[in-house]
Amino acid sequence: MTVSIIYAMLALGGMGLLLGVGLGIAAIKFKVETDPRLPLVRDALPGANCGGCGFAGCDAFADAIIKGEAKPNGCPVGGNESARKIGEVMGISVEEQARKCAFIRCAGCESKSNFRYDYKGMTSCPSLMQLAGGGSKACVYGCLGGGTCLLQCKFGAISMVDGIAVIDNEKCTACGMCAAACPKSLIQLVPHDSKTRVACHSNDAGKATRVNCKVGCIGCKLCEKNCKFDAVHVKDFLATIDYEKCTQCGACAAKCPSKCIISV
Amino acid sequence: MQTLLIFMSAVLVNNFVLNRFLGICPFLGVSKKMETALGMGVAVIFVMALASAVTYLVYNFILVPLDLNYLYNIAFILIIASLVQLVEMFLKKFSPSLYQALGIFLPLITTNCAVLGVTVINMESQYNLVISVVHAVGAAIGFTLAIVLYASIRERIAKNPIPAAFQGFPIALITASLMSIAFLGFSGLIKV
Amino acid sequence: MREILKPASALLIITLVAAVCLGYVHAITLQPIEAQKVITEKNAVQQIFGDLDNTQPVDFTASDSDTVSKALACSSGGSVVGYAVFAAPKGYSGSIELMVGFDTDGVIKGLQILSQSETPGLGANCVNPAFLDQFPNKSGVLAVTKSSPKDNEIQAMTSSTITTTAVVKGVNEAAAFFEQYLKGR
Amino acid sequence: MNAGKIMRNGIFEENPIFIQVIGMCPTLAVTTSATNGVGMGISATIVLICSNIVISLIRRLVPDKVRIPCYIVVISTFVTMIQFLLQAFFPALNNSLGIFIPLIVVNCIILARAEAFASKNSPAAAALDGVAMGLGFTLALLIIGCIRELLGAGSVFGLTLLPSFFPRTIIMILPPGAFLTLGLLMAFLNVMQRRRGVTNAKTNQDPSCDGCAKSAGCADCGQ
Repeated sequence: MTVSIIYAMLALGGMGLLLGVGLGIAAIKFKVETDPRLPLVRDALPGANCGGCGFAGCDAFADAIIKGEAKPNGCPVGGNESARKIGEVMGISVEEQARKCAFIRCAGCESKSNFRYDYKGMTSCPSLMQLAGGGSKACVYGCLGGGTCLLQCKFGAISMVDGIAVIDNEKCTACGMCAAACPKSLIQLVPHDSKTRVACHSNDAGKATRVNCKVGCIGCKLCEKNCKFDAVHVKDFLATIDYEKCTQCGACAAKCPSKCIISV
Repeated sequence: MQTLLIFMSAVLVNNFVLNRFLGICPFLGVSKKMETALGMGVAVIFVMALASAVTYLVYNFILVPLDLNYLYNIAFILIIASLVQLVEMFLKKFSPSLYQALGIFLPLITTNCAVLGVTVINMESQYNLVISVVHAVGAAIGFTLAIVLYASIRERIAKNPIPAAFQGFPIALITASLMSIAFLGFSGLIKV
Repeated sequence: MREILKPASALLIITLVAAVCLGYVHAITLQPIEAQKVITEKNAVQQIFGDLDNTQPVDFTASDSDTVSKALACSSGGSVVGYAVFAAPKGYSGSIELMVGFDTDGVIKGLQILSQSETPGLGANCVNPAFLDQFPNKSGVLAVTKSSPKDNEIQAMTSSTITTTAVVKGVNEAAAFFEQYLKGR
Repeated sequence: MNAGKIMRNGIFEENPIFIQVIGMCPTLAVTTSATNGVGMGISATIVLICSNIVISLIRRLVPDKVRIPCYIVVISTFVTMIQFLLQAFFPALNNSLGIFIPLIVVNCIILARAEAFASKNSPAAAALDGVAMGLGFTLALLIIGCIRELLGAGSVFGLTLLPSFFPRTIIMILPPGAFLTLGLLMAFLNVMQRRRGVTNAKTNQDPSCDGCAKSAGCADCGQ
């Protein structure tokens, strides 16, 4: 009886010892020297792992900051407050970074735009894109109202109003998840305090846009003529605002015949 | 020919996750994104192949000669746990992003029923060294196939409107049941 | 160096303690498990042949079939009434130990499952009489069908054909063994 | 944590099956009938209690590097010992519970509870947590077992309830049925929780941090 117990002890004990030593050696050989500042930088970040900074998550971004591959103010969600904290931890000066927010360049809600056909069924933007003509809306560039951006937004800043998505300026932390998810790439990060914005993204000719949508940009260039600061330019029948030059005077919005330039 | 049959049956017919019910915890947990699912699959292939080789040697050259067959359970699980710990340290050192993505589910590979299951089945079916490694790799590829397919479906689900009560695990489980029905279709394929 | 010693010694101690516990428990339970095995075998034989006065093992050279492990000649009232052949085919998740009772001219009198580790609820149903009662009064090579069984066929259990085929393979090998060694004894 | 909290934790707040979603392998494989479910639940509870106590006893001696191998050796020793004792001295019990014991070794709940709870609390609390988690596990298995057996074989605990003309959906006994039953049960739980005002986030959107096996070093929970 005792012989089999001794054999058992030898076999199991031997294995235990061997593996224990192996793990001990491996722990030393594979030691990952973690930078002491990493947890500090990591705590300064909001931790939403949203990917707005372009890295796989807050840890990857913190790692990149420590290695100097990324600027501390790269986190749109944390904004200046986390950039300042990281600056203290890293002991480097951090220049202020203007707060941004996302904006959907389409105001063609159901009451204001025409539809080629009436569609009832799966309502997610990627599936709506598969429909004939890229969606049931007459305007090919317009927002389909599928709500995929709404599902992606972790901060509850997006809501559906009369069939299209609308972003709440205050709640939006400019993490960029909605911009990545939108199949029509309508969503653009604009300065938070910019009041006048072009709520259209259509490159169709004026005549076609007028048929498709009551609030579409028809490329009449009135805004460009009336802007004293050369901030508005029309290219391919679509007005775009240069937010550095724009002084929010609102002259273009007043002149726009189809009320396409809105003031938030 | 026999080894090919065993390999194919491990991958498709009695697929370890959808048919033999082994390795469900990581299957449900890690399959939110495709890269992590693939990373998990590769880690499981590596651990299973190594584990089945080592356990075969230990069983036939240490336990059987000393007439300690009853210790197979504890010996196998000790080896698997240490192997997984080694893989964990290896990943932490050489690919931190994958380690970050797998995170919690690496220790769960240790208790992963699939890894221990394959070693016990190899022992019970008295496969020799080559066949047991082939069977293990087949089982691991079956696991990876299932988890990657599953992850691709779950990524699409995240983009579509799901009733509130079903979000998260309920819809994931229902998807898994549909996939399991699909894999049932393979059951008549090979008579092993 | 100390850092290697600490984990190694901890693992060593724990595995040693585990080895001692397991070794001891295994040692004290070895006899009772053997005894249990004999009891289940006797019950199985008793169930098929009714009470017998004695059963002596049949000596035979290692037959070609790897599943047949041993055979008993059962006699009551002085004459041999039948033979109990033990086989252990490989099932879905482990081997299935079964015992087939033949009368003197090779017709199956009964089948008993001694031990199995099939999936509970599916393969494990092979111990139920509903499946076992299909075997008595059949002889020759049996086959498995999913539909209504003819005389030499066994109805497969729902969704566990692998277990059914394994049991039928064991029975066929026992029958072949019977033909080869026990016929006309 | 006081006793009431642990008990409620084990059965409702952090039920291992419905909330933490661990221990899936035996759950889906075994619950083909209510008796199997209860059998598995009881044998798992016994092992869980013993291993929780021993692990919380040795929690300070074990260095962190070999934490998982040591715990797993303890669990596996218990399982093998119980298997032998059952085979030798309790043949009747062995016939009903015997086939479940090897399945317990691959049960994630035991290591998860050992890591998450037993390695941080006193033996008494760990034992109580073992009882609570065991009960939660058995309860969940019982519910799933009843549903699957009722729909699959028209009976519960072996007593046929459904009249014979009612069709038996064999798929419920097969693996797909297991996934489906669990998924629908969890959805039903979400509806119930939603009525009581607990949002989805707490229930089973992601494995809750304090219940999960390695919450210390995990990025999601950020502890």
